[in-house]
Amino acid sequence: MLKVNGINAFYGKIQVLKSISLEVEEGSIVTILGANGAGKTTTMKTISGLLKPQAGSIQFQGQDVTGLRPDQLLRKGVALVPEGRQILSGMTVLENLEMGAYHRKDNEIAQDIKNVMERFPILEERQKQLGGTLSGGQQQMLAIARAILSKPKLLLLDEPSMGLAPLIVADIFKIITEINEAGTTVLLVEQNARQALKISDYGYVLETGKMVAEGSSQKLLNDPRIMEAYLGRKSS
Amino acid sequence: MLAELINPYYLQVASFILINIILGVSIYITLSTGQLSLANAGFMGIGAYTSALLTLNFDLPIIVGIFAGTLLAGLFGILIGIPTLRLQGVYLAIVTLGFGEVIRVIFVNWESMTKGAVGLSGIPHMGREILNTLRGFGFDPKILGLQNNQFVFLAIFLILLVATISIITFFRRQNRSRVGRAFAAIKLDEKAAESMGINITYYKVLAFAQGALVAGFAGTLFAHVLAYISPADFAYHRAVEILIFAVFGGSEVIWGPVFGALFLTAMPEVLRFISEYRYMIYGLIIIIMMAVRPQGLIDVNILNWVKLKTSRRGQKHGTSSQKSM
Amino acid sequence: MVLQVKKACKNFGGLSALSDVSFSINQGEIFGLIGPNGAGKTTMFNLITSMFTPTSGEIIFNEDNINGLKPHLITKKGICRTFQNIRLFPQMTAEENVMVGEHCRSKSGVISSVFRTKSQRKEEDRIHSKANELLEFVGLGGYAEVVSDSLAYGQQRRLEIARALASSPQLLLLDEPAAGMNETETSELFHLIKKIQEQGITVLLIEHDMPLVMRLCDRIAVLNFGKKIAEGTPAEIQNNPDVIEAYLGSEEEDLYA
Amino acid sequence: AGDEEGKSSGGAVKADIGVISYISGPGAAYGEAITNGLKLAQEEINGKGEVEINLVIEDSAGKQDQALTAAQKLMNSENVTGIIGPTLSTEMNVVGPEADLNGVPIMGTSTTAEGIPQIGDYVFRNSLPEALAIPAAIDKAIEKYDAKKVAILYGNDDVFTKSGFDTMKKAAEEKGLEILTTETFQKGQSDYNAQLTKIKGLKPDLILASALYNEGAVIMDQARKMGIDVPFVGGNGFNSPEVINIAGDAANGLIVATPWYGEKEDDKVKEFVSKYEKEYGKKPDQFAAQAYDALYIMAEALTNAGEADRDALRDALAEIKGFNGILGEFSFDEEGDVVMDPTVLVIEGGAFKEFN
Amino acid sequence: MLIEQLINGITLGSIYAIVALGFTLVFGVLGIINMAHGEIFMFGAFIGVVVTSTFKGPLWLAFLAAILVTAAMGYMLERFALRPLRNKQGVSHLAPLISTIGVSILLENLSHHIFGPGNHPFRASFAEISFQIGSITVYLVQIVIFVISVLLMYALSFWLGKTKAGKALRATAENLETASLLGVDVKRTITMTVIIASAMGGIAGILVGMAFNSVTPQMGLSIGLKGLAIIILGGMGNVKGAMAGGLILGLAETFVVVYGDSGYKDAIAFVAIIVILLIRPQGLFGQKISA
Ligand SMILES: Nc1ncnc2c1ncn2[C@@H]1O[C@H](COP(=O)(O)OP(=O)(O)OP(=O)(O)O)[C@@H](O)[C@H]1O
Ligand SMILES: Nc1ncnc2c1ncn2[C@@H]1O[C@H](COP(=O)(O)OP(=O)(O)OP(=O)(O)O)[C@@H](O)[C@H]1O
Ligand SMILES: CC(C)C[C@H](N)C(=O)O
Ligand SMILES: [Mg+2]
Ligand SMILES: [Mg+2]
Repeated sequence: MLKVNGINAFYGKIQVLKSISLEVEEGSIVTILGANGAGKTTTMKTISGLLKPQAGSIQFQGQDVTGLRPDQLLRKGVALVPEGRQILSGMTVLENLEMGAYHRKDNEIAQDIKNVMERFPILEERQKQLGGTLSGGQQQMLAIARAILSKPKLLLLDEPSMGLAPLIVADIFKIITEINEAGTTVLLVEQNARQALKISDYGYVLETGKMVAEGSSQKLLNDPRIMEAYLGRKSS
Repeated sequence: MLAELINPYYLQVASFILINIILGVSIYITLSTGQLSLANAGFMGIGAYTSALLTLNFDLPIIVGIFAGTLLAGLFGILIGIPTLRLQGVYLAIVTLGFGEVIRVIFVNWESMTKGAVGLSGIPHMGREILNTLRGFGFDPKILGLQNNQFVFLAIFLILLVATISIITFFRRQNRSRVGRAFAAIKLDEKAAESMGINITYYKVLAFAQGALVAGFAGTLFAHVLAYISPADFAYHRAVEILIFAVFGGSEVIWGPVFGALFLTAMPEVLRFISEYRYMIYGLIIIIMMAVRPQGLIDVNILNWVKLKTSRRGQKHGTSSQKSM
Repeated sequence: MVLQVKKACKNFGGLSALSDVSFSINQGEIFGLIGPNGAGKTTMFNLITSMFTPTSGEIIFNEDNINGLKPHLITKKGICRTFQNIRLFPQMTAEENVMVGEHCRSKSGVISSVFRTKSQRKEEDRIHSKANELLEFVGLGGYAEVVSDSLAYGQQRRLEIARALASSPQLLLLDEPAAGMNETETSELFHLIKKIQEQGITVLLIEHDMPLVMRLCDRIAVLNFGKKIAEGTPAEIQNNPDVIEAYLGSEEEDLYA
Repeated sequence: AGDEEGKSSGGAVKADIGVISYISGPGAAYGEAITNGLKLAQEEINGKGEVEINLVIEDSAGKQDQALTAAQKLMNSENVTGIIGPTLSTEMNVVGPEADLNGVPIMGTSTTAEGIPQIGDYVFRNSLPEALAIPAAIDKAIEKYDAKKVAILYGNDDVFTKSGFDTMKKAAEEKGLEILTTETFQKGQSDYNAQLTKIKGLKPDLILASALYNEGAVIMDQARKMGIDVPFVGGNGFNSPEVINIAGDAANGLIVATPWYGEKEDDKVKEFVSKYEKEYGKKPDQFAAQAYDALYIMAEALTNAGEADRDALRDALAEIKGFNGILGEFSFDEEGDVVMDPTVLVIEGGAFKEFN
Repeated sequence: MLIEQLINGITLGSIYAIVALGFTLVFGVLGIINMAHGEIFMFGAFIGVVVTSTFKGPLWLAFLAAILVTAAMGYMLERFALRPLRNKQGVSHLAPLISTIGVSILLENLSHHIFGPGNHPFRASFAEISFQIGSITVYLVQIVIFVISVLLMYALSFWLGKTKAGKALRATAENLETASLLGVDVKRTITMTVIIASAMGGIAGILVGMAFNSVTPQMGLSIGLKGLAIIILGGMGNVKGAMAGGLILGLAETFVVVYGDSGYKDAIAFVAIIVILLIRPQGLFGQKISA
């Protein structure tokens, strides 16, 4: 479904991505792992159109989408939950959710909003509150809920569990599997490597802008070399 | 020989450039705490009127007028700085612009004191006063081979030059110190700065008052160089012009407003030959400049580059001091 | 007793973010503050550092009531914090960030700075060397000249800690320092906080990373919906049914063993 | 002018005359009229061959500091023999002392405020001061309408209109008029209804308005629309054919005193008007006329001086007596100020007429 | 007399409000104070003069032309003075402000050259239509101005608050990146907004020309400054606030003349905002958004 081919990305003159390639099969969950600053977020930004690659190409459902703007990509079915939430802080929770469905034209929006509110009851309770005044974790939930509402074919999640309480983290992973089962393909960036690999089919490992390993999640989980080098030892 | 080199026209333009540089620095100081104050034209007016009225009505020496005008402007800076502390960004900009307008309207309406829009003329002229004083000691510009007016403008120019250099030195040093770091921290993130133990009230008011002080000082100089002032000199246009100096030149480093003022004051003079179009061109240049170099003419990178070219290493805390310039 | 929070309440309009929360922290301990999202943890930090004024209640630091004191005075008294959503001074270098942290422990003003008095130069030298020591301490030795904006996330978190330490705090408040870190980085963080404790600094920690919290903290308080539902040692907390129900969950228990 | 061109052997006196004019900015219309008048005169004068004048024109944008730098440039870089301008009295207040100090004769053609020639020996003007014009106009109006109560309206943030107001107020007080109210307006304002409504309620016999024609015309228009039909007395800045263009019928009833009357039965005047209209496509106003005469006065002084020398030019200017130009007979008094009788005009049926 | 003054105040206030709406719209979306708005307004007025007085065209044509021209100017403003600054690294937040100031200087001087300096009469027979109610004369233009301002206010607040496009606009205002991630074509949204705001400026220009028979290249500045004061007064980016602020200011200015000293008329706007902001830093109707 998604094919990334040798992309390079820069911030100013600094090259952050060096010929990254990856592939996401329709219906799967794929995880990108890597230490802080490896370039995970940059990869996500490039795929979602926030950043233009200097070289390489991106294909989505067989179409070349390299260099399209984020709104054009969204219309094709690619949605991103950005790192750091990016809530619309001056708009209410409800308006944030409505914006999630901005590009949709069907008439199930109201129903869908109700559904995500059921999933995240706090959002229903706070629907009139300004997004900016939610707690960190509440904002994270809002960001995910908002992306779900855009009904993407491919959902890009950049560290969705960051700042969430343990119970909710477990919830989030459950929700990701549910969304996936309902037919959405997911590309996931996570520090919570073990859990992420547990729910995903395939994984990539990034190191300072280069892809250094890949394989089925099972294989990565069981590869002690990788687990140690990139994910750290399981704490006692 | 000296006499041929000294053309009062160029000295006159240079004097206005220097006054404008001081004005540019005045807005830069307040900006370096992240506060955009457009009240500096008003402060300039307070300085100018105070000094002019004191020297006109009480025959005080110019130097006393300059001192009093500068201080009074600084005092107003504190008075305005405190209540406007709560305002941010555009709100602050517009309120301070409004303050300037109110000052102007007061100058216009307080006729018994200011003669209203007619303005104050016959203000003691700095250069001519110096000439007269020196004459009292038996000095004649001819001794230096100069005409009277050449001497007058040379004197003004030198005084302004010394004043400008002192002011720039003052603030460069301040920038590289604990005070400068506090300013920068407040500019970048006020809440975080406060949490790190910086008394933001104090430093913001300090910066505001310093800006007012410097603008007031420029105002006193303006009054005694032009010998005539009227409320229109301190209106919206002046406020905006000062802001343009800083942003056009680059508001991150002190050299920005300096070069901005230099360039933008000299440009209309250079463009004199196309008089009718020069303000259109002025507008166009501003637009193009912002599109091409929105950070202004001078920024940290340029300064570093210049440093690199001119000095041959051996500097201890290089980047940190360059940055805060 | 370094810090005592007595019946702290904070309302936002009709919403009660904290109600009647009390706890106290002993000299030299690492105290954990945990609870679900929106429980009021960050709000508690904001009350302690006077970013918000409490609706009611008292906060006592070293016997002094610090309610309503200006934030910078609180830092001066010896409390400093980091932020949940990193708030470094982005265009400053790492070193400069830390130097700003030393503000309240130094004193040269405009005049001495401009005239470069002897004491001012001595103070600057001292600030410099202390800043570099601190960068070394948090493991950012080589990054003094790097603009903080272009540091990686984990490094930024550590830089925030260095900056807070620069104010020589007696009590350090850390808001989710491990967020976004992988396990290797988290374990480095663990050692760093331990080292801080060894220097005699008391730590109040907000964190969702349970393994870290449980290993690090001497005592823990749990907030839920703005109320304190438990307080005790890690072992007590882990087995407290209310906490399990509200926060830890039981399904995935094996993960946090 | 350099020595070489000062006196070309036996022939014409060649001189550079500097001009400081308001060419860009809100008052550019004044500067335009002035430079037009000057250029027309220059062409004629140079055509006659007695003197050869080269005009060096600089813009001041109506600002004192720019007027000053322009003056410095003219005096020091261009070495002009004399200067015409600047346009505004404010500018003259700054430039005058400097020219005087440098010994460069300078002549205002539109500066009407008090105290201009008194700045120094080298400062002159040929523009009719408000102090002469306004009382003359008020006198005639009182006489004709038997006015007792007046309202005054003026722009208080402009030097010229404010000083015009000062003169008006003094004149009104001297004539024993009752001043019902004094209202002000500000630059760039387009709505005068509040002030006019207030004035209307007080029922004055006459409205004294110190305004530039741009604002003045609009004021009359709005006044007439709300039913105020008393006459207006205006000052120098109000005096322009443009008032009729802008306000149309509403301009009827404006009384001004002027040095310049374009409909005068005089050959010189007629010739000037027709030439001007041909050249620039509109009727000359007093500013064009005064500038035109000013250059002729300069030329005569240069001829009399016999050389392009600043001091000689000054002395020759001071000697000018009974000069006969399109403004009528003209002399300088000892201070360099104007000696002449203003004509009082009124707008009737869409044209300026002599007011009797 | 009082009623006449009331009408004067409301007319003036309605004009201020329309101008302020344009400011608010651009500020709301871009967070930029568009200093060129006053000059665009001035161009609108001039187009009106050219069509009605120079070409003797009908009034509706004047409106149409003014809307088209000012809309085009809005496009150019966005395209050449604002867009180049967007998404650029190291842009000072003051840059767009200065850039629009540059545009305002350019436009003011340009209009000197195109239309000539000084006052241009706006003669439309429509402007002469009036009613006599007792001793009071009411001009149709005055009513039209008031009605248009109220309509524009309602249209705008409905658009911003209730429609999808309006929400997209607010999202764009908050955060360009996020809005585009949510599928908003931010470039188009921004361009459209600047165009609409400018066209509103054009409408206001013609109305002023008609009501006061006065059009000059300088008219933009003074009204622009008032407009700024009003959006502050009413709370930035707040449509109803802009309307209320405009009316309050118009009435205040009128009544300063009636009961006070007209010399202070110009200062009223600013004295008012200084006082109000010291009491309510977010403006009369503004909401406080804490970070
Ligand atoms: N706006 C920017 N300008 C300059 N450099 C940047 C910028 N954003 C990121 N970088 C640099 O690019 C590199 C990759 O950053 P990126 O955010 O993609 O990492 P990441 O893998 O997502 O890390 P993390 O786990 O901390 O989120 C880092 O070295 C970072 O410092
Ligand atoms: N300025 C505010 N206005 C209104 N409500 C607020 C404000 N700040 C916080 N809240 C609310 O107060 C509650 C507590 O927020 P707080 O940020 O303290 O939570 P937290 O415990 O830190 O959560 P997290 O772990 O998600 O960061 C939340 O419900 C939040 O929505
Ligand atoms: C152009 C004129 C209106 C100038 C005016 N007469 C003055 O003395 O300033
Ligand atoms: Mg990342
Ligand atoms: Mg929190």
